[in-house]
Amino acid sequence: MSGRFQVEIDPAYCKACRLCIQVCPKKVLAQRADGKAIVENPDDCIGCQLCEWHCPDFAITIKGEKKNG
Amino acid sequence: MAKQLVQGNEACVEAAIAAGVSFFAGYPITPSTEIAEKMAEKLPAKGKVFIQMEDEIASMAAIIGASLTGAKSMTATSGPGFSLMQENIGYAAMTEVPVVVVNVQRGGPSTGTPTLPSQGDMMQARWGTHGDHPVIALAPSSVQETYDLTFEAFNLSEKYMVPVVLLMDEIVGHMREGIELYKPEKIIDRRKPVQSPEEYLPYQTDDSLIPALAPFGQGYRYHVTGLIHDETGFPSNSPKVIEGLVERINKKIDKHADEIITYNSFDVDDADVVLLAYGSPVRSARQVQQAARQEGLKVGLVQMITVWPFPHKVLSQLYRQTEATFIVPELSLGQLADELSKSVPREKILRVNRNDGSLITPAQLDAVVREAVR
Amino acid sequence: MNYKNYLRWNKLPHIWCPGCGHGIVLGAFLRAVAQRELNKDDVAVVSGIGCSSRAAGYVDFNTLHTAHGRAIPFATGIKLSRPDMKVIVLTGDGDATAIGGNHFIHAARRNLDLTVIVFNNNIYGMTSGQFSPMTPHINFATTAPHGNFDYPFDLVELAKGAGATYVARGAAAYPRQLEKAIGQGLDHEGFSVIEAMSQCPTYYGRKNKMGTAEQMLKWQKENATVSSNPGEKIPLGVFVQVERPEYTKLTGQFIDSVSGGK
Amino acid sequence: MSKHWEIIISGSGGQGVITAGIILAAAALKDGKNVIQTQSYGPEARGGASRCEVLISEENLAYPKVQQCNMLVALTQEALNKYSSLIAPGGMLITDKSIDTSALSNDIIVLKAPVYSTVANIGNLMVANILVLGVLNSVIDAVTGDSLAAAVSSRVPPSTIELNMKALTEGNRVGKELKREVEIA
Repeated sequence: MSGRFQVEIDPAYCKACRLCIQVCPKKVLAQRADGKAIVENPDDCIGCQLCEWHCPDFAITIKGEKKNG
Repeated sequence: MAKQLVQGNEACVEAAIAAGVSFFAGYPITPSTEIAEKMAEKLPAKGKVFIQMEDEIASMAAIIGASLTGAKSMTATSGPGFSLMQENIGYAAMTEVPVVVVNVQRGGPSTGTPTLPSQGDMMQARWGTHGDHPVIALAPSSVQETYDLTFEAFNLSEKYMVPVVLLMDEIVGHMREGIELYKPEKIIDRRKPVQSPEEYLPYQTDDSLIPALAPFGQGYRYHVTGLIHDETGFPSNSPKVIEGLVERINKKIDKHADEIITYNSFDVDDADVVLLAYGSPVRSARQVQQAARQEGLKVGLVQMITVWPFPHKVLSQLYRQTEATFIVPELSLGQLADELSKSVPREKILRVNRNDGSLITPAQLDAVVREAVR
Repeated sequence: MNYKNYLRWNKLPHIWCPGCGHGIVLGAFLRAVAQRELNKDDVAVVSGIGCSSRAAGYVDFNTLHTAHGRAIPFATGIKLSRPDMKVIVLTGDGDATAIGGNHFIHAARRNLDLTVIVFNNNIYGMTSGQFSPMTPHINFATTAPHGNFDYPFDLVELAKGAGATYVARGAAAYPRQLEKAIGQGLDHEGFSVIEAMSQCPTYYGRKNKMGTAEQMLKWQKENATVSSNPGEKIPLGVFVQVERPEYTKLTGQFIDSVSGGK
Repeated sequence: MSKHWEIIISGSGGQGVITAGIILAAAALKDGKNVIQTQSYGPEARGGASRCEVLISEENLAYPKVQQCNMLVALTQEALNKYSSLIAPGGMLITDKSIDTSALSNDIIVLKAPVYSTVANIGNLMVANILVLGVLNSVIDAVTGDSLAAAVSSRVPPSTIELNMKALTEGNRVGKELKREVEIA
């Protein structure tokens, strides 16, 4: 991984609501064919965690140096 | 021990305190109010909690919450309040949380006759909340019995993890008699889990069918829900789990019914006529029965102390043995007599009902007894 | 501790619909808990009935899923028996303000130390979309097919009027602010109410042509504000934070004075 | 005298007839008797005719209510009118001198005591209940004087013990005089 942050999405919990895609300011995330979220541009992640906080299904984890605990 | 002049409702409070009640939540309602008043006076002095809630629904909820932390908890009410409590009586039955609910019966339906006695809540005590559920109900006929049975209510509740209803009535609640305020010999506390928190399943049971619920806040974290749940405590819609749980919570009482059921019988072995009563009508029945025996009439009396589970086995056996006519005095239109007809043929049951707010008088009952023995 | 360690992962995924705001609110709550490093054994979470109240099953504390509207009186029993425990109520707009309205105002009046998080999705979700006391005037619901002519409660004003000593409002669209509002509620000694605006795309959204979950969240973002000059927007923030003797403390003092500290 | 007493004490709400009944019952219990006390509840206790029942017996008591009232105490005309029909033939009535008893049947022993004039002399109408208790017990000897005095002093507010004991003493005196009159007659 070249970015400072790793975005992990667990497809077992993702319900394809697209909220994470909407809130990401850097367009890191995109939709798979089945609607679930995938990480498309991992290097662009700035670690803001908005996707994680907006994920109603606890499917997203941002790892790395975080702004908030 | 010197006897003291105590009111029925006060005797209930004294016994509850002696049994170790540490949490009372209630809402004032005639004719049970003295229980809340005395609790308010006495519990804080013992370092225990009294709270007057906003209604009876909340009172039931609060005592279940307190009981889940391990506290012996109770509430007291009368007809309309008992109706409101039904929701959470069902919750306690379903989640197997021990609580004692005192219902000092007054006349109904609805607000009925607040200051007058009745036994119209007998079926409600059994079937007031929805669904097939277990319950134990005890009924005192004197102030001393109120004291005795309040202990018993706590003991049974803790032992079987079930709500126990102390089914009093206005007469018993309000009259004063000389009683002994003794220290209870036997105090039963609920079972404690034997497993470690890691292995603990709150609703796993052994042959007794009774779960050991750990008090909240002692390292055993689990989930409690009024939904059908499996051994882990979490909801399930599996037909097997549904059937298993509903059967178990009922069977845990049925299986132990012989241990739970208590009654007093007087002169029944050779009886041509058996009086069957619980609560204050026992007083009339006893007077009539004793007088009849003195005259040589073969009249006996069965006083039910446990109203639920109903002593069908005892009564059907007694009927087979004696083929007696059963006379059922009760302060309702026939809730007790109807239940009896499951174990004694309907045509062998004579009903003596009174629902005018007065106790059945010995004279009223005596006339029926004489007619029956003739 | 990582906030996700407070979840009962074997119970997930949860029953909430895709895009439901309740998971966002639950996450904010757990992050607030994690920041305070609350010990799981010392916390009781009590819920009533409804979509929101299923939250109790997903969190690894002493959890109690009760009857409709009754979470607060159950919690009252726990808190009074174990004043040392942190007792948190997770409830919904219908659960807390309709069937449980009486309990809500009385617990506020007593200033009992409970943290009550009201997941407000403006509708009864579990039973598929009937109006609640917090459904806005002339909104639609299955039991208001011609528009709801009831006027709604403003939960903040209700809690304030009833005597709650901490009252805040947050929204799923502002998870960081929501987390702070809940956190301050957890820190507050007394009856704390946090209204958490939550989107229900399945029922409320569909009935009121609010669009997808994304669009509903966007609506929230645009129509609710943390600004102190909210104008026509729904204000978010802390509205009440006052000190008043807390109920279990008062009970304890009262018991000590009556019993002589026995 | 009969060893089985079925007593009704009646008056208007607030006169303390229930307290009087409880005190009598407590005294009887102290004497080792069987006793049951019941009362009318509700609106009656807040005005209008109020009543308290006390059963005292050497025998076990089953039925807890009065069946054959052999002693009615009526402190007001209204209470007398309401409850006089409960007095069994041969039973007794104790009431105040001012009360009209002309409608009662001949088989009732009517004892009219100067209840209110005596309490007026004591200086407090509130103790009519205790005074009449003294009257009642001096007439029927249902309980021992010591037990009755002990029950009074333990069940009235501490600040009123002296006043109430005085009322009891006066009641005993009035009762003894009444009893003498009845026996002479």
